[in-house]
Amino acid sequence: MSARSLVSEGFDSLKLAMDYAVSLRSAVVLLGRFPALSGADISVERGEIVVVRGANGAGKTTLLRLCAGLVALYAGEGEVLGYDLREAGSAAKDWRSRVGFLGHETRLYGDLTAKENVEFALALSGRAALSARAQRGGGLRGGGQRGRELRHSTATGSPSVAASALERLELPERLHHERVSRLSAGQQRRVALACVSVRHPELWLLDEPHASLDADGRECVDDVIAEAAAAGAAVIVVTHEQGKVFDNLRTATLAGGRFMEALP
Amino acid sequence: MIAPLRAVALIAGKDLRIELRSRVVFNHVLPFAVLVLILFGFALDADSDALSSFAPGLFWVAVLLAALLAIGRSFALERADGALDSFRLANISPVAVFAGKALAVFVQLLVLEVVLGIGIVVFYGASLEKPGLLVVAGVLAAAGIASAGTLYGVVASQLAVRETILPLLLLPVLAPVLIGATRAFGDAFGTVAVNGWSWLGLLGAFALVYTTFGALVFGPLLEEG
Amino acid sequence: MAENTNSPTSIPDNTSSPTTRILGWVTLAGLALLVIFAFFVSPEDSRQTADGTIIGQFDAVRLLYIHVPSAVFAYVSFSITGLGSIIYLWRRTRWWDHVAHASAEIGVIFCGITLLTGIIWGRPVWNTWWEWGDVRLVTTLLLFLIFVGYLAFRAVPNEPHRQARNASILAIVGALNIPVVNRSVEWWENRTLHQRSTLADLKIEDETLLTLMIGFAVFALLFLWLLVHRFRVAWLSKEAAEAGLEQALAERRAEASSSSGAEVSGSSRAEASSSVEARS
Amino acid sequence: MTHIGYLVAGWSIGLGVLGAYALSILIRGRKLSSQVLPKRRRWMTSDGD
Repeated sequence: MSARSLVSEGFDSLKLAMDYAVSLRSAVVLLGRFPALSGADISVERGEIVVVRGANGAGKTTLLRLCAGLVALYAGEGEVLGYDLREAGSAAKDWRSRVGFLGHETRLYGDLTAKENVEFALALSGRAALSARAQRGGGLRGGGQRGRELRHSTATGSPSVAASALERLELPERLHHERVSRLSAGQQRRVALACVSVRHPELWLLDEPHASLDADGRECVDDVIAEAAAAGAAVIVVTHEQGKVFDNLRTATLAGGRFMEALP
Repeated sequence: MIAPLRAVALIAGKDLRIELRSRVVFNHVLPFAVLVLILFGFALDADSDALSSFAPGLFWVAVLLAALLAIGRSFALERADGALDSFRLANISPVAVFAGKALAVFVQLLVLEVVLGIGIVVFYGASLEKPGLLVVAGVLAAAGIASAGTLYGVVASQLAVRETILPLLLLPVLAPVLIGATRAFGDAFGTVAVNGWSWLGLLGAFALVYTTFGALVFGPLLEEG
Repeated sequence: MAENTNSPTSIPDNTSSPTTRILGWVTLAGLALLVIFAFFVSPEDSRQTADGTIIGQFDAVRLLYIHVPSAVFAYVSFSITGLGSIIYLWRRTRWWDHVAHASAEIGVIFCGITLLTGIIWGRPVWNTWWEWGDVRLVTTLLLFLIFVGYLAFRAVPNEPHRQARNASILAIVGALNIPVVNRSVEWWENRTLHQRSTLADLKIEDETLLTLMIGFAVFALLFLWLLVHRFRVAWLSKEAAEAGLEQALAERRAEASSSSGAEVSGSSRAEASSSVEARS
Repeated sequence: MTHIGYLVAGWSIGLGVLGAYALSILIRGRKLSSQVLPKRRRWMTSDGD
C-alpha cells in the first residue's frame, strides 16, 4: 500500500490492512492467458477459519496460491499478513515464511521417509534450532495435545518435533520411517499437514486437507485446524467436506474465479 | 530464514539422500551413459585406433547426454506442485537454492565421470598419462556443467515442454566446456599433442561465470512475474 | 506518423505507416542496386602472385556482398537483443521486450543467411562446404543455435511477465557466452581460413569496396524496416492477446452467474473490469 | 562468369529467405491488426507498460 493511498483513504485502510490476515479486493490472477481468479474479494481475520467451496475449476487452488505469494496478482489489490501482494521479487516476499500451504498435491519427497519430510520442512523453516525449547508444545500449540505430549515425553524421553507433529496427526509410529511413496494417500495427507504444522504459520492455506482421509482422520485434521485458529492463526480451508468444526463457520463459494456473495 | 550455507547443505543433502534411496541416476542414467560409450564403439566400427584417439571427445559427449538426464531428474524431484514452491515459502535465499541444487548435480556428475573414465579405458583402450590434469579438468568441467545446467534446468522446468527444450537451450551453451574438456583430456590420455593445462583456465572461467550469473539471476527465475 | 494515429479512421489495419512504406521502397530499390553492383559493376577477385600464377576467389567474391552485410547485421541484431533484454530487466517496459524479441528473430534470419551463403561460398573458394577449424564459422553457428533456442523458448506459452523476464535472462546469458565460445574455438584449432580482414586482404579495388558499402547501407535499411514491422507485430500480438483477455475475463465472470444464478452486483463488476488494465 | 551455379544459389537463397520472412511479417501484421481495436494500435505513441 503506497503512502499516497494511506493519506487519501485515511486511517481506515491502515486499520484494514492491519486487522485482516488476508484481504483481497477485485483480485485477478492469470494462469498463462486464463483468468483463474477474475475479481475475488475476501477478508479473513486472524484467528478465523474460512471455508471456501466451489466447483472444479472455480479458482480455489489459485486463491490459495495467491494468498501464499506463489502467483502474481495481475490486477486488483491484496494484502496478506499486512504485506502488499503487488510487491514483486523474493526479497519483498519474506512474509511467505509465515504462511503454511498444503497444496492440492502434497509437496512431499516420495523417496524420503515421513519423518525426514517433516524434518526437512522444519529445517528449512529455521525452527529446528528451536525444537529443544518447543518440546512443551511439540509441533503444535494445542490445548488438548499438551497433556498427551507431556505423558509421552516422560515415558520415552523427549520426542523430536517432527515425531510429535506426526503423532498429533495420528500417523502410527511404525510408519514414521517408511518412505512416503509407500504410504496411502490419506497417510500422505497427514504427513503433508504435519510439514505445515511444524512451521507454526500465522496463516494456514489448506487445499482439501480431508482428501482421502477416513472419518477418524478428518476429525483429527479438524482438531488441528481448530487448535491453530484458537492459537490465533487465520485459516482458509478449501473443502467439499462437512466436518464438525466447519458447521458454524463462515463459508464462501467461488465460481468463475470470484466469490458469489460479498464478504465483509 | 536460515543461514545460506546451511540451506545449501540441506538442499544438496536432501537431493543426494533421495538419489541414494531411489538410485534413479545410478540405475538409469549411469547405465545409459555407458550404453552411449558402447554405441560409439558400434558406430565407429570397433576400430580400436579411432576409438582410443577419440576417447576424450566421446567421453565428454556421453557426459553431456547423461548430464541432461541428471539435471532433468534434479528438477523433477521438486516439480510436484509448481517450481520449487517449498523453498520460496520457507524464504530460502535463491542463491542457496541454486547452490544446493547445483552441488547435488555436481556430485552426481563426478560419479558419472569416474565410471565413464573407467569405461573409456576398458572399452576404448585409452591409456592415462597425466592423472592430475584429468582430475582437475574433470572437476572444473563438472562444475561448469552443473552450474549452467541448474540455471537452464530451472528455466525449462517451468514449461510443459521441459524435456525437449532443455537440450536445445543448454547444449550450445556448453560447447566451450566440451571443447576445453576434450582438449584437456586429450592431453591427459596422450591422444593429442596440446598443453592440456592451458585449457583449465577456460574451464575454470566458464564455471566461474555460470556460477556467478546463475546465483545472480536465480531469484528472479524462481518468482512468477 | 504521429498525426496519422490521431484520428481513428486513419489508423491502418496493417503494420505499415507512410514512413515505413517509403523505407520499404527505398530498401527494395537498394537491393536491386546491390544485385546490379554485385554481379555487373564490381570486378572479379584475381591477383597475380610473384611467380606469375593468378589466384583469388574470381566470381565467388560476388557472394560476399550478401554474406558479409548479413553477418554484420546478425551480430548487430543480437547485440540489440542483449541490450534490449538488459533494459527490459532494468526498466520492465514492454517496449524493450518487444525490441529484443523482434531483433532476435531478425538476427536468426540474418545469421541463417550468413551461414548458408558462407557454406555455398566455401565450396568453390576453400574447397569445402564446412570448415571446423574456422573460428568465426563455428562461433556464428553456435550463436545461431543459442538464439534458435531463445526463439523456441519464446514460442512456448507461458505467463507473459515471466516469459519476458526469463527470455531476457536467456538472451543475456547467450550473449555473455559468445566471447567464451569465440576464445575456445580459437584455441581449439589454432588455424583459420577466414579472411582476417576482408577489406584489407582482398586488395580491394574501388568498385569492390563501393559494392560492399552499398551492401552495408542496404542491409541497414532492410534491418530497420524488418525491425519496425516485427516490433509492431509483437506489439499487436500482445494487444490481441490482451483483447482476448478482456473477453476471457467476461466469460470467466459469467460462469459465476450461470452456475448458480446468484447475482453479482453491477458496481463490483465494473470495478473489477476497470482494474484489469492496471498491469496490462 | 566463374562459379555461376554457386552465385545463383547463394543469392537466390539469401534474397528468397529475406523476401519470405518480410512477407510473413506483413501477413502476420495484417491478421493481428484485425483483432486489435484501432486505438490500441498506437505502438510508438504509447509509453509502454
